[in-house]
Amino acid sequence: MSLFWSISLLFDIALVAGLIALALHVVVTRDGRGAILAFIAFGLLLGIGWARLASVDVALTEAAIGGGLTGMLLLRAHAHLARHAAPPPPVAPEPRRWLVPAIACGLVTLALTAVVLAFPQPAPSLAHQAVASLETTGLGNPVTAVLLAYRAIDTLLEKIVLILALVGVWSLSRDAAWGGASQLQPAVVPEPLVFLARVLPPFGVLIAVYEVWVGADLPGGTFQAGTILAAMALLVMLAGLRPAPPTQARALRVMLAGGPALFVLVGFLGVAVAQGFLSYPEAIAKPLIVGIEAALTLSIAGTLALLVAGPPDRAPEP
Amino acid sequence: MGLADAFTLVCAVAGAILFLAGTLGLLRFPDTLSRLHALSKADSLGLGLIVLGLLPQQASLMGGVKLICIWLLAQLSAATASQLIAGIAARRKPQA
Amino acid sequence: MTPTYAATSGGLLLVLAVMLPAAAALAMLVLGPRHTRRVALIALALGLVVALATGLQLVRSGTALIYVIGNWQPPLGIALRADGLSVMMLAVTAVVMAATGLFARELFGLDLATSDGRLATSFWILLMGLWSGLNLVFVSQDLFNLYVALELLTFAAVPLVCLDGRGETMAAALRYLMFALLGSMFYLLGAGLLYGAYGTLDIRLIASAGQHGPAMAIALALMIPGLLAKAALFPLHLWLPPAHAGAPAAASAVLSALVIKAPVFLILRLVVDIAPPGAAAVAGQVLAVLGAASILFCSVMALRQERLKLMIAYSTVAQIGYLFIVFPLAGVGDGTAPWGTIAWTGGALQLTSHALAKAAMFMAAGIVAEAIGHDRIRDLGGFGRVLPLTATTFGLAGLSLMGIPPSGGFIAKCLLLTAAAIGGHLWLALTILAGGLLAGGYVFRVMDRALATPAQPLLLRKPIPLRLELIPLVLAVLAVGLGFLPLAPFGLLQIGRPDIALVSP
Amino acid sequence: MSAMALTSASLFGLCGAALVGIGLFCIVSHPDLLRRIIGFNILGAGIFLVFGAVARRGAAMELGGDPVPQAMVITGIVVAFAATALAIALLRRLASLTGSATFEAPAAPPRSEP
Repeated sequence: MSLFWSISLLFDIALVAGLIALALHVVVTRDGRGAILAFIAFGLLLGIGWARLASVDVALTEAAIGGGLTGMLLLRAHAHLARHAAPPPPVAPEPRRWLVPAIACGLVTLALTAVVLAFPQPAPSLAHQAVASLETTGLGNPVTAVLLAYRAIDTLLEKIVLILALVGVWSLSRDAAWGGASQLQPAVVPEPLVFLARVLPPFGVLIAVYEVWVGADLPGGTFQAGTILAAMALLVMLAGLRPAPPTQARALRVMLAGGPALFVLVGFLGVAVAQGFLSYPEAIAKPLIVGIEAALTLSIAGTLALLVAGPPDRAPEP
Repeated sequence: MGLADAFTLVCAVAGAILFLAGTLGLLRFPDTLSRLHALSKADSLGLGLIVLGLLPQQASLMGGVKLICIWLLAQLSAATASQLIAGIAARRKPQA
Repeated sequence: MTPTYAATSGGLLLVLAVMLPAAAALAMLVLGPRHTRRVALIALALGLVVALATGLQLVRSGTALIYVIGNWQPPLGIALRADGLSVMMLAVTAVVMAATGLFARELFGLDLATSDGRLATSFWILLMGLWSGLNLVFVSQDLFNLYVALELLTFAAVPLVCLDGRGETMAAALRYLMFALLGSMFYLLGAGLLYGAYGTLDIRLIASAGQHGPAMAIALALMIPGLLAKAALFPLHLWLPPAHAGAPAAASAVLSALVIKAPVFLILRLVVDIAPPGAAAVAGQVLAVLGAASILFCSVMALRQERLKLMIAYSTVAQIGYLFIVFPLAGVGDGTAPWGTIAWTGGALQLTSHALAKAAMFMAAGIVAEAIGHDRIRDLGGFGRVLPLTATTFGLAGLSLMGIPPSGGFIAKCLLLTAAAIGGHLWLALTILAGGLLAGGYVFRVMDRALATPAQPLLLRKPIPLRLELIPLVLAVLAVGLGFLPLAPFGLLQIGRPDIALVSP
Repeated sequence: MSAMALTSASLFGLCGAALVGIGLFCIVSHPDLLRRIIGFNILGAGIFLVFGAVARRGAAMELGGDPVPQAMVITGIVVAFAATALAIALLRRLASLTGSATFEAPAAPPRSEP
């Protein structure tokens, strides 16, 4: 037992050291692209960290979003800035410039360390209550129950946040391009990418459906599935197999708003037939929740993919 | 420790060593193509060994199928990524 | 086990206040640009009715409204609760939102070609997002739910700043986004520490916990500065003037009048409702010093601005300062009930009258820029002759900012001054007086231009319809009218305070 | 097992504290705005790890951790991604319009005329 103990502790220490080293590398390196690559590696490593913390739901989300989609956003932004902006002036590394911030940030870390080490023992936890109430929701995965039942309003409003972010990104287009589509396809599409974009999406869709389905009882769910679908959509658009949809298309907008709209409707249905807003009738709680998750998955997939695609830059066809 | 556990241990350790070798190659080899070669060879073989080693540990058939799917998908993405990187390296070479 | 919260009748109104604008935003997305404005105006009308009904319900029952979402009791679930102060905020928000909506309809209507274009359509959707977030900030009892509310505000407010699509406003919006995100992250970090220490994020449950460890102090030390960055209190105000001055007039009105009040409201809840007395007293002192510095420094900055909108934006930072000197004046943290003091009433009145006056002022500035084509104060000589109603609006709103009788701002500052004199806070009394003088300086500078006789008469670039000028005028008259109001309605502020459950757990 | 979970939770909590400091330093001191945006993501990762430590400490009822903070982290990761996307869209537009990707460039005072 003690051998297993020390090996797993050693593994955790190595993981933490790797995370901190990568983060430091991001801060100190002069190479902008190197910093982004280090950050992507950081995201993947962090995914493993979440698995070590026994939060498989979070691990899936972090690996997909933190390592994948964010990395793609950053790399595209880096390429754009290299074309359109003057390189930032090199800053002389005078201690005057970084000493005070470094000390301040160090103090924040110290204070946090003190709090983390002084957390009460035994730790307070809502695990008991979350499990005890699972029966009413018909779910088996307590994280999904928190997201879609106990704290459903957080999830619902967070969907609105995503939509607002997308509206905000769209509002950054030129007036002429507003309502049009964004251009994702590079001038020359490498052949292997086209191959991948033909082969991978069916598997991606299958995995996404599977994630939504098992998410009710096992780790997985609407966020993870939505991210996978978004990645598939981006792959297809990058390879030029399908152009990005114009943002004024009605079908696209219905898909984006559909998930949260259904969520709101079911929420108010609860006022009439259950115990209030966002309360589900016990008999049909599980099918309702899985239905909302399915609609949300499509909305999330669309929103995330379009957030990566950025503001439209081609004028809409009349 | 049963036979299955021993098999797992041997395969996983061998896989991990291959990963280590691949990483060393990535760090030490001089040019993009040979780095790529080391990395993709070692990684696909390493992952294959680890998946193979984990197969006897699965309680259900479904678990085994999932593991093999993971290996296949990783193969697919690794192969594509290698091709893409090699393509870029080939295009850059003449200019350098 | 008795439930933490007992839902009251009318609690569903709080859900409506949050969800109605959110649903409207979704409807706008689906229906497309052509119907956006109509959906917005319907939502504004309904939202006004909801706010009115909430107020009536509160007065009739005399207790705070409570709703438990999905009937999941905290700590597992989330409760909404609106006491007198929250309901006042809901009402002010609804009034300013409705006025902004009408103003924007007229302003965007000036140019039919763009009235369903990028700027107008994005504006309406983002406005609804703002409203939903604001209402949630005023009614939520859960610290993480409040984080989501703050993010709703951030994501709706930042794109509003750069709707005109120029480089300078992009920089202003990006800077705003960075300050706002940093603020949210500090807030979230504090919330995480509190969850680790108390196993809940419900405000009532945390407040009724018996013992407080280091987590509480550190969490407050992270959350309050984070919120200060969002509230733009000196010295974290640098992002505000370019952002608020760069936004379209209708957007500046909501940003200045309402959006920065949300973090102020949250700070108030943290200090008054959660912090243990000792920490609350320290926090109150620090906040008052920063508030006083804000009043003095940013009033001087406002005096030195050459552009009207920048001047108004600096004035916002200065006026926000008054809200922070309320903490020691109301005796927060010394064991008494702050909501019974005259300083508390004065603070609430300052909040209301500033919201109305500042919205009116930004709209007036928007009309000036639209009609004359620029807002350089030096070259505005005689604008009072061509835009008499707008100049009147500016003057009336200015009365309230300066604190000259009769106006809401006068009563507010008078109450604060009295509280400072009674409590022996000489330096705060002097700050209030100096702030009033400085405000007089920057308002008169503009009024002097309005009434001046220019060498050559100002020409209007385009005709301004009467209705457009009337909307800010009504707001300014309301701000002044608050001064005639008997203070009785402010007894409303004491409804639901103290939270009874806290006194007898 | 529980003692091990506790040690591991504290370890990742401390890692979170360190990442918060590093991310914060990147945000306040780095002149390159893209790097600052990465700094926000590192800061966010640190905050989420503090939540993760809190969740892991709350392991009970055969669950590996308290599901409530875990769910909050999932919400938080998605919001952080949306923030990154908005920030990058703003930065790209800023670069297209002004040819600069920093605040340090002498910015002309904003004018209100359209």
